Amino acid sequence: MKTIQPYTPREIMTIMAAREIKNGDIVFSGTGISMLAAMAAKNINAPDSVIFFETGAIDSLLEELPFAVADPRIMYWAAANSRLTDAFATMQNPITGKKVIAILGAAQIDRYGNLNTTCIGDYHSPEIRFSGSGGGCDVASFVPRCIAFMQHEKRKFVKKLDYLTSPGQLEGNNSRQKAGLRPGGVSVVVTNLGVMRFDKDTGKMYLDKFYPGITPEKILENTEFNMDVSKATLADPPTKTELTILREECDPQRLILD
Amino acid sequence: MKTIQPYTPREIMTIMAAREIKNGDIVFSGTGISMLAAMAAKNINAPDSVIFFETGAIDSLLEELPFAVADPRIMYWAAANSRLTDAFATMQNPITGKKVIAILGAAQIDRYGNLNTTCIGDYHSPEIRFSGSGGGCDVASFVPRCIAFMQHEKRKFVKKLDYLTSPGQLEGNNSRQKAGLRPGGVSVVVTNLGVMRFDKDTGKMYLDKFYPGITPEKILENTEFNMDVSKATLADPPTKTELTILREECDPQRLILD
Amino acid sequence: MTNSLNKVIPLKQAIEQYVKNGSHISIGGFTINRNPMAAVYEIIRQKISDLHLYAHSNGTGLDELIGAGCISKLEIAYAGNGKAAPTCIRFARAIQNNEILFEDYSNYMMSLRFTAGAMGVPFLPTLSGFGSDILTKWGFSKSMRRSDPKIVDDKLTVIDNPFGNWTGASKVVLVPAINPDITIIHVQKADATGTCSMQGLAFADIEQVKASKHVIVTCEQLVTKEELRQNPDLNQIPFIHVSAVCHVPLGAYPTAVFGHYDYDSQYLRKFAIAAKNSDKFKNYQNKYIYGAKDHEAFLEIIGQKRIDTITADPRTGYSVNMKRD
Amino acid sequence: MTNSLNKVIPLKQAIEQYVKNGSHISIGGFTINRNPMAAVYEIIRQKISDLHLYAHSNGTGLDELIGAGCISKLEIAYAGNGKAAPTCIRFARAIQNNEILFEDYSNYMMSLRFTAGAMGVPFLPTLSGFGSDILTKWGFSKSMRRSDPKIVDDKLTVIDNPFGNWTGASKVVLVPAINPDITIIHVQKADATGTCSMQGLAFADIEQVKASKHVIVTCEQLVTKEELRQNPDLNQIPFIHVSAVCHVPLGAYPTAVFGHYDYDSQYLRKFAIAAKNSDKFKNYQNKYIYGAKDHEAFLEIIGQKRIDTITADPRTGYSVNMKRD
Repeated sequence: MKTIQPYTPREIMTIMAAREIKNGDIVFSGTGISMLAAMAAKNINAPDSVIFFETGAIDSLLEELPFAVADPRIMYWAAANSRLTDAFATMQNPITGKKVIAILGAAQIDRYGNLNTTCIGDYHSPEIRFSGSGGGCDVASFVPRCIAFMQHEKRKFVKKLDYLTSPGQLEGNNSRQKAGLRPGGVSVVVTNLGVMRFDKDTGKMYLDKFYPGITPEKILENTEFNMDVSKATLADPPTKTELTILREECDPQRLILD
Repeated sequence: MKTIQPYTPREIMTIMAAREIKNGDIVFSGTGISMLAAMAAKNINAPDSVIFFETGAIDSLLEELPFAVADPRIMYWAAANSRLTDAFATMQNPITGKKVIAILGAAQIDRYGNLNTTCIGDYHSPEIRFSGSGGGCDVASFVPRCIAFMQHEKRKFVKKLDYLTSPGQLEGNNSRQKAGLRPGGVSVVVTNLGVMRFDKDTGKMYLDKFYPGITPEKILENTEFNMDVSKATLADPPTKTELTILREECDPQRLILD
Repeated sequence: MTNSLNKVIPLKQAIEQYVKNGSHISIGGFTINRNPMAAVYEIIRQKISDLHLYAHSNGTGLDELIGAGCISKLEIAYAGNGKAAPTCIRFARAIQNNEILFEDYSNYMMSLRFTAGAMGVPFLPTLSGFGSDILTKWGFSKSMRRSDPKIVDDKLTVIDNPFGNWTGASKVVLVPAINPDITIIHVQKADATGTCSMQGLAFADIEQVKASKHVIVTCEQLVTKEELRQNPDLNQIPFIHVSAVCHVPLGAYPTAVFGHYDYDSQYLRKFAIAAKNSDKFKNYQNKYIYGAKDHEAFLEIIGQKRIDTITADPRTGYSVNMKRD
Repeated sequence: MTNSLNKVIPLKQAIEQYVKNGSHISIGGFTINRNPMAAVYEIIRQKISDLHLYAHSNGTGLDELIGAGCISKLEIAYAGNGKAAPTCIRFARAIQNNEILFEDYSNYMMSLRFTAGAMGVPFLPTLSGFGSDILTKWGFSKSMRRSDPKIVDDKLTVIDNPFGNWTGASKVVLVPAINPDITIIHVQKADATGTCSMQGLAFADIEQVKASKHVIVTCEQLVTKEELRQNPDLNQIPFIHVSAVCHVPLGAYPTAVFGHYDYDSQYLRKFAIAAKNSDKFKNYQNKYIYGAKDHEAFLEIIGQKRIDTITADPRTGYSVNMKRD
């Protein structure tokens, strides 16, 4: 039906996320594709962004891709090596926290951008248990902008989370603020099908961009809840420059891209 | 009336305080005579005691006597150099705090061992302003044993403090505990005339020891409040060994002893 | 133990002396880095059980302890083992099979709880978690909490900001202090009195140590007091917090120690594969843990060749271009 | 300012840009150590006034600022200048003469208040001060507090332990966060982006910096980024917290900088003697502060001979056997 795209789903996801990062941003990064997006941004559009880990390293050189946020590779040539408490304070403190953009993953997301990384089924006796919050709940509580990376599937884009690990817009409208949280939480969702954002007033997810070869209908088919797709436009596909830098400078060994 | 003592008031005060320090104690020390008492204890009766400063240095070598708790001399050859918050946490935490004995000075003390290091006269418009609490209030709140060094004068041993900077037994009986404090505060007062302690039940100061050549009556004359002197006995004067070590090993240049 | 005497004892003895059935325990490190693995394996060998583990993001050590049945209660933020197992496998299984009691926090909350313990205060405040199930879903019931004096009566609590809207916060979450009976960490350098120098990220080791009633330190290098005193700024833990020091080179293997060795991704993968199957897991344990009388014997099974592969490059602190599974 | 661009500017410009009449300010160091004195003297030269100073145990810097009339409000734990002046003289005089508004805390309370600011929480708890006048006697009235949005409504507050008797505490004192407009510290090493490495005790400098909206760093040595990146464990302050970097050798003189120079006890004594007498003090200020157009000119008045006397011995970090007044 379509010609084969000159990039993989991982590649377009990485580039879409990288474009969210601005010069001067402090990028809270996990590992895997989130790390790659941070590196792509630094190499393409935000050279003065700063990569930052919850374990306490900041602006690490990253001669090799780390496989965990406690990988010794992040401790080399950092601006500072500190501790967990320091890293989270940097985000909780609005002076520095307002500059942080986080990249998170999750097992489930709901229409308000709340995330579940804890379990499927009953909390006390789950069908599937995941790793738990880690720093996810903290980051989603503290920082103004978070990118959620998700595979776009109905069982992941759900009406009701089995467990609310990391707060987004909670129940929408001003419920986040009423609960005691600062403005923030997941502000953009990047999947293998498109890019979603949240309505400023209602806090509800809407489709912002769909990728070449993907239709809004396909995205709705893979989403359990209703979503406004009326404002959606076709995403600008990754440029040649973006792809070249991503492939040749960020992950030449294709450790994450494959 | 008396033969000249073979030691100075400073020397007997230092030795009396040093005797309060036990092996294994962590000694919270200021500078001046309190530092000398800590060094005397380490050299005479408590070789395994540890000198500790509110600024964050612990077990410093002290090749030279420091003149302030922020003197660079305390940073050399320490077990660790940290920060104010770490030092106070070490005392507030009962696991380590229970091992701490502090040495404090003050402008005024009352019968319950409460200290004033803030001002004489009205707080807002004082006749004399002193340096303020520093870490004094914290230490007196946290640690089980404190030695107060004082010149024994009526204007210093007062019925009512002009300002209560560092809590002792507050108003006596169980008022310290009722206020929210752990057992602790000033437990012994060492002056140029004698050694005072506090009744376990009432929290009131009593005379424990008077120095050779000093009478309980003289001590009462120099104290504004009433004090039980019925249990007082003559202090064992500094021994030859104590004096020799103090003079030859602790302060050979008599920087503090004079 | 505050004194500055020689605290060096064999690891076997340290575990016997300080880790008891039912102890409340914490271990240092983060996921696949600086876990005190030699101590973990010794706890398993000594068949210590009914442990209550406090963890922020423990990985390898946690999953071995759960896999061996040492843990009955767990307070945790994250259980992952790097690329080998994004969710720790025996951990997930134990929860899915109702084999352990557990309660979830965030990493910052757990770090603050250790910090509160280290500071000697009953709680610390945070703005994290409002509206989340971390606040509302408790793993330990009220009645269980009330009946156990070692567990705080409330998981956490929310109060209005007593200073009006100061700093812009209307409410705060208060998380209660943790004071473990025993914390075990693995560090690069320690002296015989227990003063420690860690290289690279400290994670929450310092707070865990200072919060604990007893502390066992295992170290790569047992150095002289004089060596550490030359750089007091690098010594994050002074001896007053430490009960026992055990000299255990490669004591964090198969997790990484910055400046010394990398994680062994091959071993972690082998563990992950075994962990998925009960029989395979028994075989794994019999060969690597119960089949070795101590850490030296364990390392002999691993072999020098594997150790050489993960040995850190002196410039970067990790094994450059190591094949990572 | 979070970016990693070059932030090096002259001290004069940094003070002009970030320290305004009425600013809420904190300065680094402790009594006679690592006070940012060059910055203090520059503030005085620029005749900046109505400053609100937050201090734990500031000494030399504090007394110069008060003596020059720059401070109108002060929150403080301790004002002492070492052996030269166990109580800072101009400080005592300003209070005795009702020239400044002031409020007393303890050192731990002030350190916690900076820490709360650095953590982004409205308060931190402590068990310090119950029953003391620090809790009951407020220097700033309720009405003044209510009318000034930059001052918290309550000096501090006491609450019952919301976790019952957990950790043995029945009550806790809560002390409110401080977020100064500007903090100025002096460090041994900084790079052009603002990453700092302090040697010896850090006092509360790290917390003061992280709590502040803007930060000026003055440094003994302006080093390359590469030099600091070789030891990230020694860099207590990453560049994201820093607004401006000023290269000012001897920038803490007459206070000490571990590893570089000692305090100048002779200068401190001279200051103390002058501070006791208004005319003498004016002469002192005219000669040493207003008489010098900048820190270099000030150091020329001091003279190389005096500097040589206080220069630190490389082994110990201080001036060995220096004659101390």
